[in-house]
Amino acid sequence: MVQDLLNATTLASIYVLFALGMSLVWGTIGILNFAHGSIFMFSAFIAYLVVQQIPLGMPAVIAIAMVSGALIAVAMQYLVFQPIMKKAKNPHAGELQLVIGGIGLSAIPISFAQRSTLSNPFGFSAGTFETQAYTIGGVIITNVMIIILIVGLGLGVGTALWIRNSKKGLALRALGVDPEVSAMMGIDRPKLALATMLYSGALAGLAGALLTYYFNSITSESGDTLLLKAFAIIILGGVGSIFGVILGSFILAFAEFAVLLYTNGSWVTAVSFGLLFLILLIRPQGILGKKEVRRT
Amino acid sequence: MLEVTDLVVRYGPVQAVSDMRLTATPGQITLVLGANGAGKTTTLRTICGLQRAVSGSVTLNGQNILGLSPSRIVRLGVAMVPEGRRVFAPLTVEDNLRLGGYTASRQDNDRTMAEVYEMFPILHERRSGVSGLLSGGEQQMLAFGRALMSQAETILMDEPSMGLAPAIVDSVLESARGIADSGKAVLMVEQNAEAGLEIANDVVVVSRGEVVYQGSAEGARKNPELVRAFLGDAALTDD
Amino acid sequence: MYRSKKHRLGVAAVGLSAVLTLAACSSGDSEDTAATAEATEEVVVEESATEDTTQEEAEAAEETCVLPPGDIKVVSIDSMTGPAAFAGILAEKGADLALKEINASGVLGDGVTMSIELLDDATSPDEAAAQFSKAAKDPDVPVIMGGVISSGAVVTSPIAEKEKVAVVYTQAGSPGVVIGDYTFRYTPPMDSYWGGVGSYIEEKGIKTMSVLYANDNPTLIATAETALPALAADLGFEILSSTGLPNSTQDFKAPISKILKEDPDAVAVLMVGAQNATVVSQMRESGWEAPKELLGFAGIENNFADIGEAAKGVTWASIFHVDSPAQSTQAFVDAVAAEYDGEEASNYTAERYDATYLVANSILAACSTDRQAVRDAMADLTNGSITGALGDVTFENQDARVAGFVVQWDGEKMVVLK
Amino acid sequence: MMGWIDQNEFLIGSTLTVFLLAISIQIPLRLGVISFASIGYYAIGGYGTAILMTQYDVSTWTSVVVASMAAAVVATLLGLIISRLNGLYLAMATVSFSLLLSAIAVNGGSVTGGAVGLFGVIGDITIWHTAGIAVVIIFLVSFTERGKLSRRIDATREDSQLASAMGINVTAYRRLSFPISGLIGGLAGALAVNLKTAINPESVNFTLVVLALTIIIIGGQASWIGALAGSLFFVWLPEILVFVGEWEEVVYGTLVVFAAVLVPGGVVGVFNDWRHRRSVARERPKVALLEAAAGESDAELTQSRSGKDG
Repeated sequence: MVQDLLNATTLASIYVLFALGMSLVWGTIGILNFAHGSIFMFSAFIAYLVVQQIPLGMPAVIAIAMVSGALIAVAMQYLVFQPIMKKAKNPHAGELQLVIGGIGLSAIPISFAQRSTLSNPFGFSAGTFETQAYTIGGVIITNVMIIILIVGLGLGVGTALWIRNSKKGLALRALGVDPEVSAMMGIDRPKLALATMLYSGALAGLAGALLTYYFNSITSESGDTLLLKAFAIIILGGVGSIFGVILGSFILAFAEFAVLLYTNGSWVTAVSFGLLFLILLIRPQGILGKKEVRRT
Repeated sequence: MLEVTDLVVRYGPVQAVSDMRLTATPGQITLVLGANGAGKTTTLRTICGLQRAVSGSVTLNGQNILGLSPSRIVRLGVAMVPEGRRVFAPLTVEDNLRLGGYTASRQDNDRTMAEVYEMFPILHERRSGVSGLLSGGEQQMLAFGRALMSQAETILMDEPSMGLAPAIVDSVLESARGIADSGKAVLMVEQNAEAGLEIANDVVVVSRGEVVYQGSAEGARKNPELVRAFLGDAALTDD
Repeated sequence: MYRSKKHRLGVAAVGLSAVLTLAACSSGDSEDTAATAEATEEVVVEESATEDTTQEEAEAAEETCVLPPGDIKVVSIDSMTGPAAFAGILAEKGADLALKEINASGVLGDGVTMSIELLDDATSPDEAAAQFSKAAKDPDVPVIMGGVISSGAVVTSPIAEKEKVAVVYTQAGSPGVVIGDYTFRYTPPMDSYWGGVGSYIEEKGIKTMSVLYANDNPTLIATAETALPALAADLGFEILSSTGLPNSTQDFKAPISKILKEDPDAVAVLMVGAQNATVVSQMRESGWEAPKELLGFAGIENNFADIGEAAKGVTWASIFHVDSPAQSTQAFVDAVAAEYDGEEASNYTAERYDATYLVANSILAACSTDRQAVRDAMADLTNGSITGALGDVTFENQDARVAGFVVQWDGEKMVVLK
Repeated sequence: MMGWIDQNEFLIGSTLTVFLLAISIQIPLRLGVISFASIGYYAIGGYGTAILMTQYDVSTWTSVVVASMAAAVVATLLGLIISRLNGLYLAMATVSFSLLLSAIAVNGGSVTGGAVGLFGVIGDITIWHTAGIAVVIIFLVSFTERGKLSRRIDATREDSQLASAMGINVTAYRRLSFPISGLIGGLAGALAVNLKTAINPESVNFTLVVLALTIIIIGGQASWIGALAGSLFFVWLPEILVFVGEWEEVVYGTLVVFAAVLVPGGVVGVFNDWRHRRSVARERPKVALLEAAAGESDAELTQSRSGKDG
């Protein structure tokens, strides 16, 4: 039982890492980034390519993935999302345009990685990091799990507190409510958007590297799976709420875990969509979301 | 001092503002009157950088600000109280004020926030409450306070009385007068000509994007027929 | 009619891999097979052996069958991009190699060559169908080779039946693929040979088993839901639980936890792609070590490169192995190594290589590029046993069957257990 | 010509069914409802037809009609229960509705054929029938793109509050869009399963959601011509891109990105903008009046409305 709770918490931390950046970007600068999964995968892929050449340890691999993720995200923002936002006639048209731009973008790295790996799984086995399992009171925990728990929950709570208490965090929340009035307040939206994308990309890279360590290998398509779950998590918790991401991640992870433990498992995909559908019917603003949040 | 000269703004092929001329002077309220669609809001939006102009100039104390980004313009000292107040509804009153002071220093913020609370005690009372739950009048006060927080010397107000109960309109416009009296230059767009003229120093009447009358508010008050003629004319296009 | 070409084929194959000869000669009787098996060892013997059996007939036929000079265009639809590209690209290497051998041998006749127009379905059923229907409506295409994805094959098979053109698939292990006279499959469905691990199960004294399978992959479903229960009934072991998971599952801690509580002797892992590596390594992290067993399925080795040591001891049944004792397989393995820079041959390459020979042999046997004649010849050829890169292959209703090997991952590669 | 049609029957058939699916998404979209439930309707139409034809030996056309009607009924119910939502929230709810149906398809046992799906759906619908149905739907849809109805639809989308003020029953319009969308989406699925003879969960998953969305946005949201242009483009793109071989996906992604950034109105939008500019230039005086009437904050609306008036 303790083991199951620990495992489910680890899964929740993974979800937090992935969904955090996505929620931040959607809830503040209003970009529902369909390419987030691609950034996640491709950052890990770049780290994999480097590790194939030079056997590196975990910190270096994570650093490479984070820098890659940040650069890809910034490039996407600069080349695609920002121009779309600038041109959008109204926020509603812009929203869809951004989604489409993200869809197009996501196809590119996936295709490159597929070509290169022939869709075979890839991982960091060429690196120097070794997974170690420890047994404490009958509960098995690995060093990767410990890192994921600390990093995932730490970054989740840290980001949430930062958004809640810092000046820039306040500015981001304001952007999420009303970009135009935010601009009247002197908030430089394009600059802040670029910074947010950079952070979100770095988080995606971090998640990519840690997940590859945790699962031992991922494939070019791994990001898409998480993307759909992240939608559920973000809406579950409430768009724009970072604590909501943590809550949503836990709910989804524990719900999936319960389904897998107590049923024959085949309905597990339906859990995320079912939860998503249900929450939208009952409480569309999400569990922690505020009703007035403008971005719909 | 804010000066707008020969401003032309278009939405695609539609000319929204043509040859607009305005001035806003410290300590004074310049009232812009005109029917719906006359180009008033567009003018304000252009001044604070939200809308691009085709030609003309907007200067602040002689320095050109036309074409700068909104955030740059706030820093130079022009703040906006937008139409419909548009407070950040899910955020607290205090967070709204802090956002108003986004470009200002911490000391300025602390000082101005105290002043705002003094001016609008109700805001202090509800400072940790969600601003979306304030009444219309309270939200308007918050929008004023938010603009003041930026330390801007010029404040643009877009229809501050819109949607408010008649009883509150007077007190809101009184506050606007108070802001001007504290030395700010106020450029106010109003539909409620009568109430607006009570507090304004100068008045500009626009119709179909053009200035059709310009003069002192006092003069207009003394000769209401004059203004009504223009407003009536402009109002006709509404149908 | 098709028998008449035996002689030509036999002679031509001398300088070649034995596959062509064997495929053509083995029209079903065991004597033929025995003779040709001998033949692979010694070229001279082989030639005479072939002549012995069919000399008269062959000589008579020699005169009658001459394919008109020119290029015979066969269309191949395969997944060269997209998630199934790893299989498609390897498969096409087999087709290319076979084609090169066939054309170099001149076996098709003077001035007759065969070529393959390769169309990429991008792992999309719709694209597969679009290309297939185009090829099927082109009367100049005598026969089609079909792609690796089942979801594409179930759509293209009715087109083949409707347009009356033979199609040979490799992979595409789903039901609904081999549906009539014109559909052939050169990859045995996994559930037909998975039972090969039965001996291993008995040897290890496995009494209880838990199964983890991908519930959205037809092949793996069939293996988990049909082949395994049948095997369990046969050998008398018990399946404690069978957990079907969708391909979106990434973390397997929950089902693993469930299985650990059941404490079976063996766990069968029948997942897709990277999931296998994750399951196996998470099992190991949870302390699943010998004598507890892990069983897998054909092709699982492609996912083990990154977990290496953790997958050591995973055992499964495979239709192909480079260390297979079969002469024909060894000839093929050498040919692949020679052609592709020392590359190790894979099952995908082997299947398509054999399928390409089947196509060429059918055209030769029919002595025509007429669709109906080619399909009839192919039906006749697959009526018996064909020996090739996959070793001895028989067919059940135009669907391949092989005995298979029990193989195991030794930490770096797969090795044959027996 | 006939030879070419014969050879490309599958692609033409795909274009038509994808077009119907796109129309099914476009109808609510024109009212400002971003709904991907059409994928679910498509699944209901497709699976319904396949189940009726292969398991109950119902005739082809009866199956198609019954399955499409079933999709319309489900759509109506869905429209009622998610009527509170709008924007991307509604989009998400409809995506999850569609993917839930896909999960049901996987777990449906012998009824849906599980992961293998259903195959051997051989009916007597030809490409000409499909084309005929598409033409009828184009004919009906084109009615909504002209005159008063078109203006009402545009107003509902661009500014629902203003539309309500103008006396348009926004809720009724939006609610009505669901059964219509459901019927057309179900029809698309029913015809597609007859074309492909098979249906499986993979063919109604998230990829189809993405494809449908890109078709509408790239083609153009405002008119059936946009849906048709998008369908043609995306169904035939792989054919056109054969020469780029393995880089097809990269080229596809890049094209989509370019379209999203450079032509927000879609391919058809570009054409309309050009036509629009010409008509506006001719109608300048009228425009100014209308602009003043509509209020400057709604300049966009004014612009499109005046363009159509002129």
